Amino acid sequence: MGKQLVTLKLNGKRVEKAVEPRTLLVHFLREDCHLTGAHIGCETSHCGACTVDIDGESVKSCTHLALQCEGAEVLTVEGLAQGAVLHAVQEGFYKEHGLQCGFCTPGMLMRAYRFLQENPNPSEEEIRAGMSGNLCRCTGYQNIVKAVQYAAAKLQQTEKVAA
Amino acid sequence: MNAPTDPKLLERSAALQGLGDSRLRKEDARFIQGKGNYVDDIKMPGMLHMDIVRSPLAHARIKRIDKSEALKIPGVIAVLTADDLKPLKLHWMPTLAGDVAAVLADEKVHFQMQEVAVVIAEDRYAAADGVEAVIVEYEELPVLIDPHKALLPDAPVLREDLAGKTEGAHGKRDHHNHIFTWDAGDKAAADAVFASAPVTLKEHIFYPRVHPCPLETCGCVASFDPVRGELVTYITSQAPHVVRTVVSLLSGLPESKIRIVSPDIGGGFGNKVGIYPGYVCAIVASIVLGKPVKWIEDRIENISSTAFARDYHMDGEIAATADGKILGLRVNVLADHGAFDACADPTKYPAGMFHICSGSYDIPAAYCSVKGVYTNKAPGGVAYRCSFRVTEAVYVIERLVDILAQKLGMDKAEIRAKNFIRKEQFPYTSAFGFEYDSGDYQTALDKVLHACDYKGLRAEQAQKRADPAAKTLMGIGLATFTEVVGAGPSKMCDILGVGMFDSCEIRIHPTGSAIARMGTITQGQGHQTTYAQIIATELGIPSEVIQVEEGDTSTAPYGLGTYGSRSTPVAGAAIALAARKIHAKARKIAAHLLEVGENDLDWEIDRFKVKGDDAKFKTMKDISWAAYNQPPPGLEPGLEAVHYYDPPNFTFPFGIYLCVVDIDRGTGETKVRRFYALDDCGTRINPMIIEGQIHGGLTEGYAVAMGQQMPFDAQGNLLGNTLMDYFLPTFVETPHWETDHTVTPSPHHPIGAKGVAESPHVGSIPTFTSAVVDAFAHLGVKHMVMPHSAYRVWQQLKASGVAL
Amino acid sequence: MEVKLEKRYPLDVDAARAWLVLRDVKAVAECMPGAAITEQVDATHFKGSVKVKVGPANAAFAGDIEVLGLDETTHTLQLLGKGADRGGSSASMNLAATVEPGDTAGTSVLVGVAEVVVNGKFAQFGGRLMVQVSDMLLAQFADNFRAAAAALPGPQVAVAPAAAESAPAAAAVKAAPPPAKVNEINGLAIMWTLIKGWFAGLFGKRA
Amino acid sequence: MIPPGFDYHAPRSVADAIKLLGSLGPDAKLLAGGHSLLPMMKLRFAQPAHLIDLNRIDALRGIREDGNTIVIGAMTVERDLIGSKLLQAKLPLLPDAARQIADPQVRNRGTIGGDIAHGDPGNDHPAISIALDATFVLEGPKGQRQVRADGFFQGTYMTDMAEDEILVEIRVPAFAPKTGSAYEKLKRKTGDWATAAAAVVLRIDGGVVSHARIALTNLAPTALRAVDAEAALLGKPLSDATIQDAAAKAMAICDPADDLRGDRDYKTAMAGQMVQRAIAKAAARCQ
Repeated sequence: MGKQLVTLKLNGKRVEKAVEPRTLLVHFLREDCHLTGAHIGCETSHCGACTVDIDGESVKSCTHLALQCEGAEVLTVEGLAQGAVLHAVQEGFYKEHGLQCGFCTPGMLMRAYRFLQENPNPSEEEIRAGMSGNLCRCTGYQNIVKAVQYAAAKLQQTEKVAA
Repeated sequence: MNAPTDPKLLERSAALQGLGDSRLRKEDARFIQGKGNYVDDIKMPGMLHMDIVRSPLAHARIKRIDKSEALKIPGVIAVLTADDLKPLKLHWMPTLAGDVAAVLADEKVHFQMQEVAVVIAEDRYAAADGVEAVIVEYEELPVLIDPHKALLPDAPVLREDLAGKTEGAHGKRDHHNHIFTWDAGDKAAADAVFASAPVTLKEHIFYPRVHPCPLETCGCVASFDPVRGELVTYITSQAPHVVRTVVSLLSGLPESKIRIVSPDIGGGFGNKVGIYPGYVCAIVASIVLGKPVKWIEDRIENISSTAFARDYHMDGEIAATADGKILGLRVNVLADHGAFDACADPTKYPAGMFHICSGSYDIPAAYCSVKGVYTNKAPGGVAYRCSFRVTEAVYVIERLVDILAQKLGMDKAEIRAKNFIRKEQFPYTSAFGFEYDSGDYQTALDKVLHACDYKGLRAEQAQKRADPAAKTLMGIGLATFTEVVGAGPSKMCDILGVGMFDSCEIRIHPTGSAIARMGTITQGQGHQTTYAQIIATELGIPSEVIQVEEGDTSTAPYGLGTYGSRSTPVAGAAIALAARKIHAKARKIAAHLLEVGENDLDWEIDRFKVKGDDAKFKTMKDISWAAYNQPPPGLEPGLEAVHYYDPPNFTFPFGIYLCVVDIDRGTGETKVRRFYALDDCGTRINPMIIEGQIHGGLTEGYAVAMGQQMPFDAQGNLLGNTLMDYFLPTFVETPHWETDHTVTPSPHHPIGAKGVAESPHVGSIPTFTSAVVDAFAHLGVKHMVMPHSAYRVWQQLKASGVAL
Repeated sequence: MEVKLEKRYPLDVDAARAWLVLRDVKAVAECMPGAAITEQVDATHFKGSVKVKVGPANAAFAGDIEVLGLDETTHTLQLLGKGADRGGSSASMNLAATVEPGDTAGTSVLVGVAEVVVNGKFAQFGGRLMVQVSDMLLAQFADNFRAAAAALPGPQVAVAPAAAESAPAAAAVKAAPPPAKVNEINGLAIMWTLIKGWFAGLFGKRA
Repeated sequence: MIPPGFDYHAPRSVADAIKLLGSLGPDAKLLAGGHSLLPMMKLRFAQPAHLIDLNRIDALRGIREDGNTIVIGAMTVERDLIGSKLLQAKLPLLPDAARQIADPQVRNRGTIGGDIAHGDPGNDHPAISIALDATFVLEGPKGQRQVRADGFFQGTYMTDMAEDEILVEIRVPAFAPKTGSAYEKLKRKTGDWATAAAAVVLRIDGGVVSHARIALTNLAPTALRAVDAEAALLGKPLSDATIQDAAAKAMAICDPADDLRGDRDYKTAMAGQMVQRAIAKAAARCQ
């Protein structure tokens, strides 16, 4: 049960590390790569606080092995902003008071980021369904829905401007 | 303070982002970029990891613990058991409730998942392997789960360590499983009322055991420096200063050598008030090994072993006139405290503020009695998003009032209006002796009934009830509750002998920015944003340049922490008063600079100006500089103040909540069609944050009312301790919330604020029950036991003969 | 977590032979999937172990078995088995097993009444599966038991020769080698299909 | 919650996976989406010495048409079932039901094959497969064999799949015209297993039910096919009475375990409710 090498692209940078096969992705990110944005909330894939983006899909990193990311592109909350410019979902959470203790926030942001690419113009019901893999104990979700709506509007505007 | 109307003044005032401004949160920048600093994010050189061996059994004698296999695992450094802690006298620790609790099980285990041994290893994977390799042999003992059986003569003896102790922290113990009996009110007066009242009723009202379940579990990183003899501990604590005092008392280290830091906290809700064995073991391990030791609970451990809430078995009685005027109240409670009494209440109040159970009503005679017993369950009994035992109290009175209305054939709004403490009665002293500071319940009730078209709802309900083919049952719930928060006056409230004041230290820097340090600790409430707003309004310094720091015992003044909605009522007052000390000095400096007398100055938003001459003024920025540069003769330089605030009274926020539900007659599922929450928390510091707090509290209330429970089987196995079973509603289940408010400031609070975050939890739970029961009221149902899961509600549908 | 089970397993061997197996605790234990007697302490006390494998999950218990009673007239065995895994999760079974004569000659019924108590993580997380898993374990037990009984030599003097003759030739007497004992309860699907197949026909639901 | 140590293998082909499975023996477990197996390992209920990750085998993914049969690779994730235009057109029950499984992130990893092969009575695809008359293609050292969904599930965590086999494909006949379907699932919250669920496929020709498949989730040690309930509908026009009759017949075969979701009575009653609702919904979709 020796260590195995895993090579991946993490927030745009190539990372290569030797890990125990049983290393969970969330521990790999937090312990080996020092990216502590993804949090551990339930450990049974119910809370979504550990959500990251792997090859364009939202994944709960507590139930995923680091070795399964061989060759993958992984994006975490730390890679969401472009330099000093916040991503629209980050801005939305800030502007609409979509967070309180902040513990669920990185997972929420990563899910919202991907969800809005899957569904750029969602209804409230679609947002609630699309975000239903992420738990929050503080906000009651209502402002997170608004935050996602804010980000959706902003992203669409940006697209229009670009076009 | 009168709001200015001049546009220029308005502009200046708005620039401060002071009281009443929906200022965006200062703390968000780090959280939205993954740069929060929670305990598990902390790494230290050479840090070791601790994991805990726990009891699979609820009651058993430990026959043997074999560490040898565990110690063979690569990376495992040490395994500690109670025997290792004994020489240090650390195998037991005092609880906040005057009892003792085992740090590591000493010869026997008292509840499932109790801490039996700890494994310290180089990483958390090795520690987990070590835990699995520790072999523990048990001899099973008879298990006591039902608190109603705790005081039977032949009930199993749980606490052998208390053998022969007939006196507990709260008086006489008359049975080996008896902890205390505590009462309040006037029993004779209440009994007399009940003996002669035209109408009396009695109902057993059970408030199940639940868990606060913040998304971040508990944990710590303890780091003892053997050279300096100093201990630093990062910890998930809602009360770091109290932790420091306890650690000092336990370890013998002086408080000056101990630094406790609560960094970012991922939600607390009462779960992070207690001092847990894991913390103590990590600290001991760090002291013994001379290296930093991290311990982080997993979710199962969190739900199973760290503080639960509620578990009150209440017998409520109400006496009234035939037309619904309440004459008397009696409540008898059997409280299941688990294996150790580790409730976090003010010392003199083993049932917290349960005697707020006369609610918003003018009840002439009242009495309550609470009996605490031991069972083979985890200790706790914390205030889960409420002030101490206030949720239980509000639940019992709101249920009883509903049941009384039903018995008398009265409307539940009407009976409440009839019994409200009237506006002109404030300050009002209740039969239990609380002095309610302020309130205007009728105005608030009218507002809600109007906003929801209560009459229309009742008409719709009548129509639905007349239709036998209707697929749903419609219920309307109402609660008109009053909380008691802001513990508390130190003449009444202390924790381990330390009065429940709170504190603030403010320093104004020469260039006019400021730092404030507090004895509280935010867990999502947004203190860094709101506290600054208080200072901004008091001192005319823009919120943006006011830094708020909390949670570090080495820098912050001593405070009792954040729970029981005490931050705004107590710490918020400390801030205002510290700011006023600075304000007074600033006035002296301004007078000196402007060469006028102090009385010749007017304060205006952010400056002192000479009366009658708008052109002559000094802003706070000017004054700050001068404080360090040219203070008036005889006045010491600098501009800072500390204030320790000991409140003269509690504050009494209130609310009126209305809820409409539709119950599926086929499945028992309850759909919340509408929830309208009007809160009155006095002066509103940041409406955006208040609304957010209310959404969150309502959602936690929904979770408790509709699904949360900690079911034990007869052997004491806790069933349902993962997030698969323990109900945390998602986006999909959570209802849409409507919020509203009235403002009735607290007369004794410096800025009139009362505290808000817990009201929605306290108030919503009886509202949900009221609504669910109301759906069955026409079928003669008076009360239903929480949680109102689809399964439970279906059983009622079946029993009432209306299941499809 | 406590489950009460009442089971009736028809056996295609006569009651006398079935009782020979049942009265031998070692033989009974051998029939339990994954179980073994590791030590006989005295006439009525044994030490043993059980390995249970259900799908991807494993458990290993070690413990004590005590024979509480052995009634030759009613053909009833009463025993108490108690065990724990390394972490101390425990399981116990209080079992009363009786061999009753069957409806037809050469057959019998194994009747078991058991109270099973499970503590620890198996009760906490496996609760929803407990009855189902117990059912599976006992069904495999019955099958092994049947095989063990069938492996014994047939009755020297047939209890009811006439009946025996009228029974289908292969029913009771054929001393075919028993099928291999299932040593661990596992996903051996074919075995399960066999058990389930005729079992489902005889019984609708769990008692 | 940390899983015990194991060796990790990521074969690129089914043949390699089968070879590994054969050589590593019963200590090896197949890793599909991992959302059942990894939590069991974290709880240390499962302690495999080897994990064979099937996620690198491209051949196991994808949805295609083979004549009138829809062929779904066993490692196709729920999300792809939901998004598949082919399934939406030819087997709408699958996207409809998959949407009700777990949550979006889990559906990105959770596979149809894993859900079927795990044999947990709480999983949804077993009943759905039965209702769809699906056939499973299993591949082992001796080659492939095909088994019908109806009969594949034998007990809690027990299926007709041998330890050296891998589920490679799910083959489902496309819906004939005038077929409607529905999956009705009662659950406590998102992410939960069903308290009770029913999958129904119906065809109504000339006002009369000409084809009916009814299967139940989490109401017995395995998914159940409610044959009598189907018979109660066949050859008759749908009415409240026939639907009720079918529901009663479905309830009669339920053998659920008591748990926090409810007791036997409740779950059995909910089976009836879900069957009624699914029939009504499916009937409305028969076009």
